[in-house]
Amino acid sequence: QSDMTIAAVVFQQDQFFRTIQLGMNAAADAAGVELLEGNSNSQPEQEISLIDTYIARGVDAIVISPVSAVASIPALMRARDRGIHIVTYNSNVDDTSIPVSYLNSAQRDLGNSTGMMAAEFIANELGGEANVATLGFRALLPEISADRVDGFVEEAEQGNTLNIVSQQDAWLAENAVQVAGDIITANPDLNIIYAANEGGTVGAVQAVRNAGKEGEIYVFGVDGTEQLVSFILDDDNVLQAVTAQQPYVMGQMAVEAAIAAINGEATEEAVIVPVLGLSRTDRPAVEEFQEYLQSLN
Amino acid sequence: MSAAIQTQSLTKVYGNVVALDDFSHTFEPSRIHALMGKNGSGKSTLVKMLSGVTQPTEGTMALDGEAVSFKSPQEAFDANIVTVHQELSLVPELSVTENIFLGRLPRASMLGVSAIDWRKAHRQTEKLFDRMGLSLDPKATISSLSVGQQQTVEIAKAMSFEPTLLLLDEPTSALATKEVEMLFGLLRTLKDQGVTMMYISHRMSELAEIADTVTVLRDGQHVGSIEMAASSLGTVVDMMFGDVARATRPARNAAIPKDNPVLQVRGLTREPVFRDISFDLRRGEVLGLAGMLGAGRTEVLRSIFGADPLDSGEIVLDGNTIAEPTPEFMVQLGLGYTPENRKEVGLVQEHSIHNNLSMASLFKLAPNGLITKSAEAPGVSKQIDQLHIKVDSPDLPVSSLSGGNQQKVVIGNWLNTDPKVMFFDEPSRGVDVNAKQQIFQIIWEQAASGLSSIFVSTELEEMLEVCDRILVLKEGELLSELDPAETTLAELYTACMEGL
Amino acid sequence: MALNLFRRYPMEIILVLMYIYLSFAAPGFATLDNQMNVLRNITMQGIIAFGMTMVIVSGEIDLSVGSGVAFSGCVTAWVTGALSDSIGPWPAITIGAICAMVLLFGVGVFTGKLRQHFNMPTFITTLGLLTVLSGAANLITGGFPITSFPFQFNFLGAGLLFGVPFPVYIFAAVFGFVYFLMNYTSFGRALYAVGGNLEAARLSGIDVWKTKTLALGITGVFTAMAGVLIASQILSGSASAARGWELDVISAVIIGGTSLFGGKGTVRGTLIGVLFLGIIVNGMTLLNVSEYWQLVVRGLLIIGAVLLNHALDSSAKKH
Amino acid sequence: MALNLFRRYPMEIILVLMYIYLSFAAPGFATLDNQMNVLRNITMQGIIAFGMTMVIVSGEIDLSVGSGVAFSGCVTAWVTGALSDSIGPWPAITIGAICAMVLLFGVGVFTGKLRQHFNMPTFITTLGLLTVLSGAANLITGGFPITSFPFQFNFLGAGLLFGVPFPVYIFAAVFGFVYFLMNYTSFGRALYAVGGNLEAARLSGIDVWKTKTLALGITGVFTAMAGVLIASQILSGSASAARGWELDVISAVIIGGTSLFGGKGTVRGTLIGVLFLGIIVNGMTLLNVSEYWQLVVRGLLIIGAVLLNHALDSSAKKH
Ligand SMILES: Nc1ncnc2c1ncn2[C@@H]1O[C@H](COP(=O)(O)OP(=O)(O)OP(=O)(O)O)[C@@H](O)[C@H]1O
Ligand SMILES: Nc1ncnc2c1ncn2[C@@H]1O[C@H](COP(=O)(O)OP(=O)(O)OP(=O)(O)O)[C@@H](O)[C@H]1O
Ligand SMILES: [Mg+2]
Ligand SMILES: [Mg+2]
Repeated sequence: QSDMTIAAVVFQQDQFFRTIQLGMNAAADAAGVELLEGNSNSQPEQEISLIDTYIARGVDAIVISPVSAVASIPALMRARDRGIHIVTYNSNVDDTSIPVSYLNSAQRDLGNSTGMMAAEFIANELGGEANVATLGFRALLPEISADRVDGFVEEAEQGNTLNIVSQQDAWLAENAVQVAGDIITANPDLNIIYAANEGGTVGAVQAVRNAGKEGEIYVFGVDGTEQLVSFILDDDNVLQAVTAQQPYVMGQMAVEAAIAAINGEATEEAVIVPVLGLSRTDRPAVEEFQEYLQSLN
Repeated sequence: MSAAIQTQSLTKVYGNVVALDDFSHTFEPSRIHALMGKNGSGKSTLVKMLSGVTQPTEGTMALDGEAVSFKSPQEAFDANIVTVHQELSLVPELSVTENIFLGRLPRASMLGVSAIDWRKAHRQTEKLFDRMGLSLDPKATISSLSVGQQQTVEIAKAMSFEPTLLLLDEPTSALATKEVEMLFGLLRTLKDQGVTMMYISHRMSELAEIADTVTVLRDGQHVGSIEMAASSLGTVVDMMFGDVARATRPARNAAIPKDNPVLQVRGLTREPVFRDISFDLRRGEVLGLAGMLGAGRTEVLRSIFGADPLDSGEIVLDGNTIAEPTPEFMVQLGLGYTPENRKEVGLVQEHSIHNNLSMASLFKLAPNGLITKSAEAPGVSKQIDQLHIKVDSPDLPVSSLSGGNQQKVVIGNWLNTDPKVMFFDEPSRGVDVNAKQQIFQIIWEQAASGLSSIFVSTELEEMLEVCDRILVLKEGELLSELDPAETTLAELYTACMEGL
Repeated sequence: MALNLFRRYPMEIILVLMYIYLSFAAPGFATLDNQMNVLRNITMQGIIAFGMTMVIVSGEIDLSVGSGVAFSGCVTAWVTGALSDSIGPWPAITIGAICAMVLLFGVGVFTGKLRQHFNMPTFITTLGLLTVLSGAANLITGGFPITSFPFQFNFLGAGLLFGVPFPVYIFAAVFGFVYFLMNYTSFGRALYAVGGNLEAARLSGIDVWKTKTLALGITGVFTAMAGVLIASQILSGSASAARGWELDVISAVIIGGTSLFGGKGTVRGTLIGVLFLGIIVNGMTLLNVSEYWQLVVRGLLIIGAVLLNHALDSSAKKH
Repeated sequence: MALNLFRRYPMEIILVLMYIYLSFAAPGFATLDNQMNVLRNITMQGIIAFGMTMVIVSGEIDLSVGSGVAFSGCVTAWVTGALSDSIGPWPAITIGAICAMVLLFGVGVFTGKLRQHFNMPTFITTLGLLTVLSGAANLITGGFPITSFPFQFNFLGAGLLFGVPFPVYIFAAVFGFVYFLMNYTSFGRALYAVGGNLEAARLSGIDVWKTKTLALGITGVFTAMAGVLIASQILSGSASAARGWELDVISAVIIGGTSLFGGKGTVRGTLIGVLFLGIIVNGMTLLNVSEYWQLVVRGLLIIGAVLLNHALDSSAKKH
């Protein structure tokens, strides 16, 4: 048992961050350090309050997914100036001198990976031309949302003709069901919906099912959760592919990097946690991933 | 001598109601002018225009010969016109001092900024009370005072403006005899100082005592103005109504059985308001509960009805012994209660006359919870007919009715429950002579057909007029029982004041 | 004449005008499909809004419904997960849904009791419950959506029956039920009386607390129903569902002409309010209006609609 | 005696008890650093809460303050960005902040005018504005935080002066200002009169609409001040700041003993309420209470605190 204390901050309550927290806890338990968990609820001022509280509490390191590349700087700088080691994951601050290490699964890669699978699908199944709608989360996290959506479009366009017919925001499942449903109605000749996060993907799939457009509209998404994996394995042919991040691994590595920094060991400035494309066309890989997920719980 | 107030063709129209129609009159200075008229005749409307609360539709007003028009109450204050309105206008959460000096508390410089000087304010209030002979704590919050005390604060507030014109809209409706006398004393002093006053009241008996002139309105029309010294009350009543059929108390078959009372109350106590109250209400009787303001009459009735908790005591209603009365339960046992302040708690003002007339009988109309408008309709039209409620349509909001008619709706609401026992708490408050007589008539008719009731009024003449028997309550204790037939007004008054 | 009609049915007429405008302007708006879409989308908030109408008419408010929806979805999913293996998915779901309804009925009663015995404003109690229920939902799920439902469960929230989404039938049934309650029962009458003048109602022998408490409890049940429907739509119990719904639901009720001060309002008006909000969202999405402009337009339309109601109300009083 | 003291100062005593408990239980709680922290964290919501006290005492409510904070931060940042190059950063920031204050003052006045002329409940107007201002903030920023501030601007929201965070001075000044307003000016007393009995206040010659409108306007200015402070803390204008604050702020005011129905309340009470909420958040974070339990505990504590106030109030009336 060491006497280190590490604060871990997420900015949202969802499956992705929850899994990261699990990974963090595993790493903290393994090393015998105390882990404090906080959630900034995507709000910069709440993040500041958390960081200041952790400074007062005298933690040794803060592992954080900053709410904003710029708005999060002042408070983190205060922490760093107090000798607290900062590790960022998933999102980063513009001032890259602040974190000792930054781990992510390159947001653009997330979009790119799904985009590549979509490019193949469009070429093979749709004759190289598709009407596409996207669901993002601009109002929540503009930078990341744009990275993923643009990354998707960039790759999917390779060798194909894309008509982007609608770009909307919807990141919670029940909201996405509505928005995607409306988009489907507005665009009877829609082929593809890309959703940039987990909730959006679930909602888009359900909306296609609601509209009875299975086999006409295909969904591509982000995140590898049990539900999404089972959607891919479903034979209704709606969800085609997602790109899984490896949140558990990311959480583990982030805490390990923090411990290393506290111990004065060298850390890597930027670590890319690989993403994993999961596609209907590669069923065995999906099943293998499903088993892995089940082993985590 | 210049005229204090002159009105020229003053007219106020609300929608299609002409509240005041072409009123031209000169009110002479340094006198007390009574304004009389039945409910809805336009008295308050005239006062509201003079005090800047509403603006005339047509016509002009002049003060000491100078034309004035007030766009807000503030402008009227600036012209030294002060009003005690019909509805209490105090802020319950604030102190006596603050209510009196609302909007004009004294200031002092605090660190170079002008700030309210609270000590000075309380001192000013004390001085004012000394002058008026009142003993009230300036720091007490209004909500902790009785209605009567609140009314005196209201009048003190008006005095504090040192008005040249004082408008009093039914200042005595919540006052008992003693306070009324105190008020009249104050008014006479003010008159001697040269203040002109307008005085609205439904209490005819006060006219002779305080008024110099009487101006009578009827349905917005100016019927005439007379010198009080040279005329009689009968003249005024004639002017107000044309001819009023004065209700006469029907000869009661003396045999109100003493045994087998419908309501028995034993040892009722709720400290500190009343204690050890015991009495019987006989079948078919109109029992009076007399007392001075704050004697506890309302409290006793509310406690029996279950509206307020009891400390101890026993209630037997029609053979049922009731341990813990609640309004729901008492209503089902056949008890009804018309509260003293109908505006606040007797009616849902925004709702239709129809709904207000069937509010208390819901449980009766809908034994299994289901109800339709047509199931209520018979009861509604029955009460409108029987009580002669003047309505255009039962679907209009009850707030569109005049005070007397509203009071009848309250009574009708209860009669629809087919009550065995009714409590009438101040049913004649703020109601014109005519409506008053109609309400007494209703009470007698119901008594004749078997309803037993308890009647409370602050006006002792009414107690003598209406009741079969009178109990006197003083400071929460039952003191004596009187037979109205053998009691004079003076005796009843003494009984209430001194406990005989 | 036309003006008079407008004065009597302002929201209805605005709704029709919006329909006409969107039919021309918004691609796909006028299709049967899209209309079904709008209907399906408004069902959940609508069901709650009908209950909320009773609560607001009775002079209270319920700010906890958003979390209530999430909470009951999670409860249902959790119970289903726990019991499915032993008693089969459908009985499990049924028991889960009943649990959720009973729990939220209890929460409503709790709110009513605090109001009765401690004079606690329901605004505050339910504001606190908003947080509590959200926390509880998260504790149940542990942060992960619970995906214990069989695929067929999706029918409840998204299936079609005779070409109409299934939840729309539930929506219609709840509307009919509340309409009946408010117009043909003494409970309904009591709601208006209690909201119009509490003391007058009490002194007329109406059990005012039972009335208010029941309204809150029924709204709890409706909230739970909406939660089950949402769970069925997204085939999981999610603690983040329905965040912020309380404000939408209250907006719909007020747009429908119900007075925030109690004593006045109709469930028919609320239906209009719900449709109004539903069509705005649908129409703006179809028109591909940007997220940000949607916020601005939506807020202004809410203010405008209520303003219109009030302006007409006071002009009616003048004439 | 002790009981009597408790009856008079229930929240104060609870606050003290919480302090004592947390000093022992929560690591780091009792340090000066952490106390400064708590103070800094409550300043922004506190400043708004002081204004909100006036609004609620006057019988109204403002649900738009959360978006108002974000909006004014964005306005300030945008103006600073537009003018910095020509007139230098500090004048630009000053002009930006003034713009934000004037705009939100205007929004408050707008709300008041709708209340006056159309009898629009402020609940609804500000509910609509909540959405409108959030949309407007996003439109200004285009969704991306505006980073036009010089680094030194951070001092305003986060710097230390004599060991105390600078915003705490502003917080104290606003408290003093509102305290003075409410107790020693006719405007302040008019707030109570207007909230306690609108008609009586009107008949006493008080300009009731000016009073309410001014309270709303001042709260707008305070909201803008909080927005500028937040912008300084995060050195940018962000449209997602302060989401949901309206409910926290109102909770603090009500916990402080102000009546939601108007006419009753003190700014001293609100200070206690703000501290109470601030300490709960800080204490639970230090105790490493899980996110989800925090929600549950927080909601229950809010209900409990208000319940206590009400229970004592009614027991006081009985004795
Ligand atoms: N604000 C208003 N809107 C519409 N009608 C009104 C309004 N105020 C008064 N009225 C109507 O104007 C008429 C005169 O009312 P007013 O209050 O002056 O009567 P009053 O003589 O004071 O009666 P009371 O003795 O009952 O107080 C009544 O018919 C009343 O209904
Ligand atoms: N809730 C209460 N707590 C303490 N004292 C009260 C309360 N309610 C009334 N009182 C006091 O009890 C006494 C009796 O009041 P009550 O209202 O019954 O008198 P009343 O004879 O009906 O006179 P009126 O109705 O004309 O004011 C008064 O002194 C009053 O101030
Ligand atoms: Mg009058
Ligand atoms: Mg009385």
